[in-house]
Formats: sequence, C-alpha cells, structure tokens
Amino acid sequence: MGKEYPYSEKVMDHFMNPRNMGEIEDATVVADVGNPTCGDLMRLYLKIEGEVIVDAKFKTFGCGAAIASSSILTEMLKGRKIKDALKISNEAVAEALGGLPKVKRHCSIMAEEALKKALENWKEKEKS
Amino acid sequence: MGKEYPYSEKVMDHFMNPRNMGEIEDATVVADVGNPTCGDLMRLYLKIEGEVIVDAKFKTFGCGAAIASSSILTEMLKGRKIKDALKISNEAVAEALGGLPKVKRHCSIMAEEALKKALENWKEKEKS
Amino acid sequence: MSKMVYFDRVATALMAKEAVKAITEFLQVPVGNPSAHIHSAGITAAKYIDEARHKVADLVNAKDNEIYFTSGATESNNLAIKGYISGKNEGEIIISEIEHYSILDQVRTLSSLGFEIKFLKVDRFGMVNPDDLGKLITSKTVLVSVMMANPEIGTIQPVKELAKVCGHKGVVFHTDATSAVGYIPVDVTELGVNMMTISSQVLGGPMGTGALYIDKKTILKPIFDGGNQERGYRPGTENVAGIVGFGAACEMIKTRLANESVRLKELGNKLWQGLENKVEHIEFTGHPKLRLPGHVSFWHKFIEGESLLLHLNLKNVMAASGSSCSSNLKGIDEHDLRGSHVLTAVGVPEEYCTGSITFSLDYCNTVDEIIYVLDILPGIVERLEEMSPVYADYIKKREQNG
Amino acid sequence: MSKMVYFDRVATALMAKEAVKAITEFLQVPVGNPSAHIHSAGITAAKYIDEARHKVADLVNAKDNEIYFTSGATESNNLAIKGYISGKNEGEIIISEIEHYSILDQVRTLSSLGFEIKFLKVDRFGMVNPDDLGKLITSKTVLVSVMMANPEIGTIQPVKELAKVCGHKGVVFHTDATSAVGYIPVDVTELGVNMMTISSQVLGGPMGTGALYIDKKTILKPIFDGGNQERGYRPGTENVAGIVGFGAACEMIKTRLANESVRLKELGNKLWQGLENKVEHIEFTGHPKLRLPGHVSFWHKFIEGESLLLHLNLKNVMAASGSSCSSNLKGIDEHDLRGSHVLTAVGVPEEYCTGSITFSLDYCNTVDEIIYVLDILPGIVERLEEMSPVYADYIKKREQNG
Ligand SMILES: Cc1ncc(COP(=O)(O)O)c(C=O)c1O
Ligand SMILES: Cc1ncc(COP(=O)(O)O)c(C=O)c1O
Repeated sequence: MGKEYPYSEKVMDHFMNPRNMGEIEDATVVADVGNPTCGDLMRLYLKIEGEVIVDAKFKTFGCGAAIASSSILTEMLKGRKIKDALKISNEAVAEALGGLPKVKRHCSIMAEEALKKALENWKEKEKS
Repeated sequence: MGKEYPYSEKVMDHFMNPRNMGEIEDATVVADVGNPTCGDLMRLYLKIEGEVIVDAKFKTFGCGAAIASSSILTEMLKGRKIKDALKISNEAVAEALGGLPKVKRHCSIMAEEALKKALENWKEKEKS
Repeated sequence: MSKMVYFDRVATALMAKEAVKAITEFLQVPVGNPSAHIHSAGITAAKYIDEARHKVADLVNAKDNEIYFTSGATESNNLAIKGYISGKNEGEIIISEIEHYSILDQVRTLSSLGFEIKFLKVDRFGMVNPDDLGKLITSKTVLVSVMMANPEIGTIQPVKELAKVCGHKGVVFHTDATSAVGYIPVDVTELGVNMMTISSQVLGGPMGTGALYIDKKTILKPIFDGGNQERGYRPGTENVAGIVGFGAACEMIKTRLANESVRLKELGNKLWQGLENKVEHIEFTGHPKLRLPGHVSFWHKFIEGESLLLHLNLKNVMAASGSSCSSNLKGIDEHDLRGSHVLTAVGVPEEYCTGSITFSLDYCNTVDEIIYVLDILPGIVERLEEMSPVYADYIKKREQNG
Repeated sequence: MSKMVYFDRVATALMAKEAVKAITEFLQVPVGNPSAHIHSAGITAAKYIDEARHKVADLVNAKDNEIYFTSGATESNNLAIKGYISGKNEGEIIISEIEHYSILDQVRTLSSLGFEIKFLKVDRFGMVNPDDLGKLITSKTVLVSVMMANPEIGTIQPVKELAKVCGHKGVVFHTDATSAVGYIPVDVTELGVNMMTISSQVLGGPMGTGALYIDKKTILKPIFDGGNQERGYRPGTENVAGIVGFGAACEMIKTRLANESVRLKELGNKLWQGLENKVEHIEFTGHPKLRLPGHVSFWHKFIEGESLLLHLNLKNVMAASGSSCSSNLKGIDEHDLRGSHVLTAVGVPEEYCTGSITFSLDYCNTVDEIIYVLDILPGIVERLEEMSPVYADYIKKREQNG
C-alpha cells in the first residue's frame, strides 16, 4: 500500500468503499449531470415516498473526488425530507468529505447539480 | 596546502618562486608599463652590454599571471642578443608559461610591452 | 506487492544508485563557489562541473563546450526559444501540436508579441511528417521546435529528417529530447540538430537539473542577467550537487543503454500484449512501433483515468495520466486542470482527454512487476466499469441490439 | 594549517552538516515527480517541498505561501524585477549603485527598453540614505530594489526605513537579502518589504537553490512558461533534493542565529583589530559597525588582491576578492574581468578595484583560524610589497622626505 494519498482520508474512504453505488430499479427519478472540464458524468437515482427520499443510489464516471462526492451525497440524502435535501449545497458536500482540493470543487458542484436536477425532474413529474 | 590551483603548474611555480625579482642598481634602462584593466604595473630593469642583455630584473604589482609573466620574461632575456630579444612576443611568453587563461592574456602582453619599451628607451639613449 | 512498482519514468525516474552515490560522496567534499576561481575550494567545485559536463556531452556525442547546464527541461526549453528569439521582433515559429507546455505556452506568448505561430500536425499515432514541415517553412521562418519523444503517448519523431529539412532551408532547429535521452540512443552530431533539451530526472539523475545542447553556429541571449556562469548563457551559481548527479546518471546510462533499450522494449511489449488480452474496451495511444521502449499508453472507453490510477496506487503501482499537469490537484482553480492537447491531437474524444494512462518503465522494473500489474488491473477495471453509467448504457445498448 | 581555513562564506558557505544529512537521507527515499499528485511517490516528494518551504518561511517570519523556490539568488532577483516589470512599458526603477550584477545588469537592459533608471548613491561606508530615496521617488517610480547587505564590503542597509519610504509612496520594494539571511535576523513582516531574495548557499544549504519571498499584495508574471509549479510563478520540476537541503539549513540556522551572530561579530572584531595592528598600508572597506558579523574587507595600497589571495590559498586559507566576477579566470575575454563597481562607489581608486580582499566567516570558523591567518598574513604582505614597484616608489619618496 502506498503511504500518501492525494485526497483526505474521508474522500479516500468514500472512493474505495463507495456507499450506495448502483441502480435503483424502481427509482422515482433519475438525473444525469456531467461536467465537460473533467469528463465526469454522474447519474443519481432517487426513490421518493411522500416528502421523503427513502433511497438514493449513484453511478459515476469520474475522478476520485467525483466518486466520493457522489457517494457522500447519497448518504446525506437517504431518509431526508425533500425540503431539507434542497438545502444541501456543494459546500456542504465538500465539507462532509473533509474538504476537496480547489481544482476539484466542481465535483461537489456536480453532486449538488445532480440533486437539484433530480428534484426538479421529480417536481415536473408530480405536476404532470 | 590547497590541492587545486587556478593556473598551470609553471605559472604557479613562477608566481611562488619568481626569478630575477628585484632592482638592478646600475641598470642600463628601466621601463614601466601598466594596464589599467587590471591595475597591473610592471617595472623592467635591463643591463645591456654591447648587443647583449646581460641582466634582467623586475618588480611587478599585479595578479599571479602578471608576476609569472614578468618572471619568465626576465629568464628569457638574460644572455640574449637585443635583436633576438626583439622577437619575443606575448604569445611566446604565454607559451613559455604553459598557457594563460584567456582573460589573463593581457599579462603576457604587458610583459612584451615592457620589453619593447625598455629596448626603445635604450635605442633613444644610444642615439643621444 | 509490498515493494513499490514504479511505472512513471516519463515524469521522473527513480534516482539511479550511481547518481545517489555520486551526490552523497560529493556532499562530503568541502567545496566553495565554482566561480571562486582563485581558491582551491572553488576550483574543486568547478572541476566537478567540468567532469559532469563531459559525461553529459559524451552521452549525446556533443562537445563539452556545447553543453550548458540549466535548472531543468523547462528552463532549457525557455532558453532555447526565448534566448534565440530575443532581439527579434517578428517572424514565424513552427512547433508540433503535441509539445510540452514549456514550449506551447511560450509560443502563445510570442504570438501575442507579433510572431506568427504555425503548428505542425500529427497523425493518429502522434507522428509529424517532415514533408509537412518542408511545406510550412517560408522565408520568414526563424525557428522550428519539435520534441524527440512524447512522454504521454511515447511516439518518437523523425528528428533527423526534420533537422535535415530545417538545415536545407537554413532555419534553426530545436528538439525537446526530455523524454528521449537515456531511453534511446541520441547523437546530436548524427541528428544534426542545433539545440536540444536534456533532462536529468528522466535518465536517473536528480530533479531540477538539465542541460541545453547548443551547437557553435547558434547564438542565444541568456534569460537571466547576472554573472558569467555557463559562459554567460546561464548566470547564477550552479546547482553543483545536482549537476554531479546528472553526470553520474549519464555515465551509467551510457554503458547500459544498448542492453536496456532491448530489455525495456520486451517488457513494454509484454505489458502491451497482456493489456490487449486481458482488458477490454481500451485503446492504445501513440505509435505501435516507433515509440519509447517500455512505454505503454492507453485510455479506457468507460473509465476515467484518475480513478484507475488511484486504485493502482492503492495496490502500490505508481503510474501517470500522461501529463502531470492534467492531474494538478494543487492548482488554484479549475483552469489549472487542463485536458491533454496531445490526446486531442491524436483524435481521442474530448471527454477522455483527462483520462489516459501512461505506464513508463525504467531499468529498475522487472518482468514480475509486469505480471503483477496485469494481474490486478482487470479487477480494478471491472470495479470501475460497474460504477460507470457510461458502461451501463453501453451494456444496455448491447443487450438491446442482441 | 593542514585543515582548510575557509573564509569565503559570502560566495558560498561550506555546507552545514544538517543540510548534508537531510539530502543524503532524502536521496534514499524513492520519490517521483512532485507534480504527480496522484501517486504516493509524487505526493511524498511534494511533502518534502512543503516541509522545506515551511522552514524557509519560518526563518524569515513569512507565511509558507509567500515563499517561492527558485534556482538561486540570480533567478530570484530576475523574477522579482522581470516578473514585476513584465507587461509595463515605462516608468522609473531605482536601485542602489552597489547591487549585484543580477540586479545591475537587468536595469541596464531595462534602460534600453525605455525605463528610466535612477541610482541611489552610497556614502564612503557603502550606506544609502532613506531620505535620498524619498527624494528620488516620483509618481513614475514603479519599483525600488536595494540589497540588504553587500557581500563585498559587508555594509548592512537600513532596509526597514527604505521599505517604509516606499510604503508611504506606494512603490513596490524588493531587497536582495542573499548575503543577509542566515547571517543576521531577518523578519519580512517587521521589515515591511514586498519581495525579498533568499539564497541557500550562503546559509549552509546547497548551491543552486534559493527563494523569492513575495507578499500577497505583489503580483508577478513568471519568467518561464510551462507547468504550474510554485503556484505558476516558477514552472519546471523542482530541485527537490536542493530544496530539502535548503530547508534543513534554514532550520539549523534559526536555532543558532542569535548565538552565532554574537560569536561571529567577536571573531570579526578580532580579525579586524589584528589586521589593524599587524599589517600596514591597508584600508578597510564598508561600514565599521553596521556590517555583517564576521565580515572583514580591505584593500592594500601597494599589493594587488589576487596575488595576496593566491598566497593565502597556498597556505590553505580560502578568501575572496569581494566579487567572484572580478576573479573570473574562465571568462572569454578581458571584458569578463570587471573591476568592482562597489569599490568605485565607496571611493576606492580605480587601480585597486580588482584588488580588495574579503574575509567572510562562518559558524565553522574558530578563533584559532583567526590567529593563524593573522600569523601568516604579515609575511605574505611583506613578500609582495618587496615585489611591488609602487611600494618601492613609496619607500623612496618616504626616504627622500626624511
Ligand atoms: C517533453 C517534456 N519537456 C519538458 C518538460 C519539463 O520538464 P521539467 O518539469 O523537468 O522542467 C517535461 C516534463 O514533464 C516533458 O515531459
Ligand atoms: C548579493 C548577491 N546577490 C545575488 C547573488 C547571485 O547569487 P547566485 O549566484 O547564487 O545566483 C550573489 C552572488 O554572489 C550575491 O552576492
């Protein structure tokens, strides 16, 4: 094992052991977001019941920070009310990871965007 | 003793053990030449009998190369006929020393100039 | 593997033990400033530099007085271009489109100062064409710079032919041989280049030292103002310890180069074939034959490069995404993350341009290490494929299409 | 003395054993390129740099991110001036008349590019006057650079006052502290300078590495184009081993500085007094009090400097003619032999300006060495006086005048 890592312990942990990786077969909504700067692509699956996110999963093509941001986002989302979930910012994602390198901040932004997009999709769906 | 020297062995030898250093009390001619670039000053004493330089001495204020050039010049001059002495060039002085650093070539030039000046002074003197 | 498997020579080779020994011994010698020409301590330092200069010159068949020490390849490249252009106000400069940033960013600046910049295209293997160069050169061309080997994709350019084209047209030719010297035989006289950048760290010397070969016809101006070091081309007290290590590494490489390039080529081929057989969905980059020995580079269609590298590192394998700039985690903002212009130039789709992997082997590497990497890689790839939405889509599509 | 007596610290101190140890140990660690942020071998190298940066910053009371590593004082001086001037087309630059060539030659070039250069005069002790600086600064002044201590004559400038004058007028102030940091306490925050050049080799670190302190208000452009190293201010792979040694030397000096500067001052005074008592016809240069501790410089009215130094070297004493440039035996022609503008500035007659002697002591030097030098020097002087036509004239004149 190498001794030094490019990311914080928390990021490395989420990268090595991503939580909630995979698909939700009967997801309420799915959202894809991507950031061309880095060739990242994140797909977020949410299962929503009433006002609550009961399950969240992801698939991500991306760097270590992107995978870790995806992983921790799903952890933050599970069991959370929609209105609380809407308050989750990219800063909160980065903070929950114990910080990200400046150049990797777009990964936490991508996580926030995935969440926002999924919830918008859900609103649209609810309306229709 | 230090192990490495800035000049060739020959230069160092003439610098450490300058030959013919001093004044000739009853010199036939004396010539002073100096090179302002380096703050050098060379004083050459010649004792001439007939057509022959029977003695040569010097005093020099100057760098290692200047002192060595002065020393070897006097060696080259002693016992030499005037007409042969006139052929001594700065290149010959430098060569006799086993070479000088490029930036120190003016020291051998100074030696040649001292010789030329001394012999001119002598000619003047002979004429009058 | 408990021992580190180091496959990142193009960024920096692990230091050769000969270089370590030379520096360690040198550090025990009390020396002064090499410009202190008057006292023994200074003269001793200068002698160390002279000896190292001879060793560097010897490796590339240059004369000692054609080798100028610098602080590394970046400075050599800057000295070559800025130093040659200095005093000129206009003209055309031709470089290949896959140069290192230390060339590329210079010509960008020069372009804003009134120079015209022309780019020599590469084919899908990253290879330039000497005929193309011939067509690009005009009477206004002042300088051509094409690297000898590309660190990211391994392709070796036809430098001799390029130099010949320039020679015929009377244009000065510089080559950045950072990733070539020490890897392959390089003979400046035979190649006919006017200037050549040499790096210490790629050939087993210390980081932060390098040299520029400059032939006697080519006159530069220094970048720094100051003292007379390096015959006035590079003022500033020399990095003596670094230069000593650089020289020792050159001396070592010189004796081993012939055997090593064969051995590295075999190792590289084994790695290449193993990847081809064991890992699906990868695309090799660079020229399949005319490439650095022991250099294997590729990208994976469904996996991002950094995450692959991180997993390799967890298993003690150190490799690189082609250019260390694209993995610049310490940048100030995202602008410091640059996709690879090299990959773009050889036609890799934009989204993979931060994602290529370069394995570059060294005289320290063994066949066991190749076997180890080929052993662990499929598992890592599988894990990341499973995580990849792009891969999921691909599988779905494949299933739909039957 | 069979041991070398080394009195040439201003050119390069003998390496501190702490620096040798740090480098030697570092060379045993397998590291990659510090820009390889992805793998452990690269990250390890980067950590070594970070640690060294902290030690350098700590010595001068800067923040870590205000320290930028370079290849030495020449580069730092060039980065400070070229980097700050870059993009500007005109304005006034003020420097003292006794700056090192790496400052002096830059402003000569800038003068030909349309900048106006003003020289701050020194008095006969080599001291500038802050009031004079206040009078020289106009609304067009863009940059002031005055060295902290002069290596040739030892005088320490009132940098804090100079910085204050610049601060009031809103002009950026750089100081070349090459010969000061490690010799005397230097605190950038207290001094209020905007940029400061720091050299490794003068404080016991390896040659060929240095740093530029840049405060957060001052924005530069890099001299080199290339990668993102040193936050973009200094592209190019770092001289990691050199930086490690530089850091170790700073750490060592920091703990010893207070005691050492007292000890060196005493040794210096002893040497000064000894010379005064034992050697006739010498003139000391520089300020008698406000000078580097352990620094004694002088010229002899009837003896040329180099020949004195050669004799000292034969007795194993290494000292310098103030500037190593003036003893540049490897120059291409006589133009590379430059008389000292520093000595001229303090009023030494032209013909002695290649002839001054600088003894600069170090933490390695002992009182025995002082005694030894004072022992041998009168004999050497006598020998050279005997050889000197100027001395002969002087004696003759003295005799004539009774
Ligand atoms: C081809 C090439 N040229 C130049 C450089 C710059 O080298 P350095 O960072 O040692 O200055 C590199 C470094 O990666 C390189 O790969
Ligand atoms: C005051 C001063 N500044 C700058 C320099 C240049 O230092 P370096 O040769 O290490 O680049 C020197 C070297 O003698 C110096 O004395």
